[in-house]
Amino acid sequence: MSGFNKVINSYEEAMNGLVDGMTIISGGFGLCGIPEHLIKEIKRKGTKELTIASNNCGTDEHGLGLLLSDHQIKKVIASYVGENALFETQMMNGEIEVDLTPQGTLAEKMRAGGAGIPAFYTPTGYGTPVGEGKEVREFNGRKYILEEALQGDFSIAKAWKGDRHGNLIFRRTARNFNPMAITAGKISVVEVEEIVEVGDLDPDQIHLPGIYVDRLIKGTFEKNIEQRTIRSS
Amino acid sequence: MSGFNKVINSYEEAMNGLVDGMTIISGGFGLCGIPEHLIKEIKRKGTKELTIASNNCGTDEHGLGLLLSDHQIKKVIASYVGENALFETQMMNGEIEVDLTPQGTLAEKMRAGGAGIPAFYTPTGYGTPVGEGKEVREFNGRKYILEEALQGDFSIAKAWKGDRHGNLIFRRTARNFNPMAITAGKISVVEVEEIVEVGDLDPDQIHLPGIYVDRLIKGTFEKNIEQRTIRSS
Amino acid sequence: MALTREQLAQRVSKEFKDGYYINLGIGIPTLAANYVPEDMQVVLQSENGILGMGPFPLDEEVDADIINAGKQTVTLIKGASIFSSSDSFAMIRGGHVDLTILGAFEVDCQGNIASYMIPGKLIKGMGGAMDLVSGADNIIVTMTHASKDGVSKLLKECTLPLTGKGCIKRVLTDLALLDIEDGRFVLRERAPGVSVDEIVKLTAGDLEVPKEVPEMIFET
Amino acid sequence: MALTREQLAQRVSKEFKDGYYINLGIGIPTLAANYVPEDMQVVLQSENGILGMGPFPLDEEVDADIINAGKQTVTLIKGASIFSSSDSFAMIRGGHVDLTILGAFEVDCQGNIASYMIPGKLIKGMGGAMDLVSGADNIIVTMTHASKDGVSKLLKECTLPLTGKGCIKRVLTDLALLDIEDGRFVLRERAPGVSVDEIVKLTAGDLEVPKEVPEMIFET
Repeated sequence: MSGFNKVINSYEEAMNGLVDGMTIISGGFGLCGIPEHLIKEIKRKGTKELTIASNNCGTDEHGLGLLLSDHQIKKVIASYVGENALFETQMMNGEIEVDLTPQGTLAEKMRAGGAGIPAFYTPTGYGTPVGEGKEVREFNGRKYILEEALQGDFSIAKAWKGDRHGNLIFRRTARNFNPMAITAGKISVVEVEEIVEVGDLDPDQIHLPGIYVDRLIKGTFEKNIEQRTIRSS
Repeated sequence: MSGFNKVINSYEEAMNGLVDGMTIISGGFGLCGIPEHLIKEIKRKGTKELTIASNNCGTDEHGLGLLLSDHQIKKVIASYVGENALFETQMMNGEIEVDLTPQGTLAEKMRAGGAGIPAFYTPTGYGTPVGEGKEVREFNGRKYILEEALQGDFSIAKAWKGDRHGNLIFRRTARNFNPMAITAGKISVVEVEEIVEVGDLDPDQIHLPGIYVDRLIKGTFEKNIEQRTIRSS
Repeated sequence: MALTREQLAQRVSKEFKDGYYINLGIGIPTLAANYVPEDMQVVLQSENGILGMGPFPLDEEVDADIINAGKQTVTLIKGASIFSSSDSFAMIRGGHVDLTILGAFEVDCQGNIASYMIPGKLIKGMGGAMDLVSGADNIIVTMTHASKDGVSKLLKECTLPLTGKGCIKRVLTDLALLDIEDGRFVLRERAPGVSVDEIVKLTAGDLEVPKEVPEMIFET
Repeated sequence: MALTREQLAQRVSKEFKDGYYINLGIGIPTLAANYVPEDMQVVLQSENGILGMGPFPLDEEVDADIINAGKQTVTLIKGASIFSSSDSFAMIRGGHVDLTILGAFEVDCQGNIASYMIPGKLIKGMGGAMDLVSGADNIIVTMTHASKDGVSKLLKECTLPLTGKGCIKRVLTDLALLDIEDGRFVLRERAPGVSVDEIVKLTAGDLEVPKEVPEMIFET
């Protein structure tokens, strides 16, 4: 009766099977809602030649940026690469290949990858460098480009609460790319802040059903803030 | 400061603007989660030549089936037309045009209509009558057909709770097609069981943000059951 | 003897594995849920938006807002989740469901299936069946092997409008369990007391008969 | 006098209408949120997944899980909702946001906009900007009219890689408010004390100057 117990107990086990050259789809936006320890485990393993699909590539000190210093990343598929000096340098030097992808297109490509949609048309990027080499088609007098789905060998993500079956709830804007990223990986690994009992989550309020989750691990998070902006009273 | 108050008080106002020949996208699955009173209002208005996109067309006595007796419907886009004798008769006689659409394709067409995706590829229906006349394309060695998005002049739907801003929560399987239907209508009208105060719904638990809702009305529902199946202890 | 509905359901349930997410069609597939072995856990998906569908409710538990894809009132198990139709078919089309079991009017040895209409006679619509057969790798069709008049439903080529093309690999009929491989049916098991000859006679599509075709065994 | 950042924000806010859902880009657009008239309510969308973004938090309210698209800590207003990035861009691409305000390096009189990279110098990425400009009907670009050296950023044809093609209809610079119509800029308003001649000189793209070009009025 262990078929639906997705909980594992070590980060080593969490990233078991990851080898050089694989594609990883990661949740997170900036440093918000990122799978902190899964990224650290990838750094520890030293896996190389990785292709990473993620909205950003972290900062020099945190998140996916950690994988840059040991040159573990071959290619990044991202919408935004600012706030990361090392990344910009490696990109300018041609050490890393970068596929700049509009944020909404990236999110939709991940969703499509998990949803059995191999490709879709979008207005985003038509007539720009993003549209170069892509099919253009007109629907109702407007032009759109064809974008293909994205799938990964692994997906790594962070949620707030999860139960043993892998049912997940995200918290605030830490949701971001996490749900779609999870659906698009052949093996999906999720870090959560809290593991709750099966049945504790209201079926109507589960953000992502457990069917998408292969491995679940409880972590303790730093939650670094990139831009701490406050108002005075 | 009334910009975000979507609540209206009469069904007449709810369907104001609906005229002959329009396309309506409706939520609901069988008789579960259907906008009972909005349908009755359309019957009362007697609007004709309607195109209806909905998973089913109700039964002879309930739901969208009510619009059949006065011949208000010109065309139905649905995945299932069983359990409705009058519908089957009108369809066989050619009084109603029917575009049989696979359930998942119908749901995705509505989502695409609301999401600015004009068309997508799907494996569903390839090599079947559904695929006839549609573009076939191969991705990674598999064949897919092109399906276009669906949009309506109106969408009608039913939710459980809603606040004045139109933020919605659905209950159990009464969710079904309702969220996507709402996003795909130029004017979206939603019936709810309860109107709650703005701020009462947890931002993380809102199923559909109020931006998609134009008109909100409180109703009292019959909730007819098609197949009352029970077990004995 | 042809299998009873219960035996069909029982045999289907032997395809279940611990940890499987399963979509069961209306009828015999649904019955199979009664035969899940005690040391095994499976979770049922209902395409109208449930993962973790439970049995029919007690009389006092009936909730009009909780139905399955056949519009029957059902319950939710602990750990169930609810989602929209587009999310449900994203799950199905995306290949996340481990096993799909559904009925058919006809199948053929090319793996085609016809299950949703009989032109001029019956138009119910495909519902979610077309998505289910194109989304799943692992599909079992349950059906009667032939009509009451002895007309085979396991054909060389389907005569009715197709629900899916080249997607069926395993068929369980009231007479036999067959795989579809390389453009032909392969007879794997026969119903107790049903001879290979009888099956051969009632199978119109190309059929390979291995040397050994064991009888199905049912505990009483 | 060229408009100050505050005046730019103030002028932008005059495009707000009661009941508008608005996406504000980083910088001056964000500042505009401070100038919503008291008798008006607008709701701010942040493309990382908020509808109903509030002001920056008090020191003790800071929550690492609540940030805006600029990665700044923010708050949620009453009635806010949170969603995934795919749902957020479904909302944006689907045209449900009433007004989008964002910055740019260049715009041209064909309605093209360049805002995300300067080859060889600056590659930050487009983030959500490409989706925002293709999803919205109603977009206002806020930018400086020309570089410090007096090189116009309102061009006949953009020189930098485009963010969007033919999608911009209104531009607010530190010198003027302009519409883009039929392949040319049309001067609508000028900053207080800025002459039409000055604007003409600093506009490289085709420019139509109507007889009357009122000065913007700012309450102090």
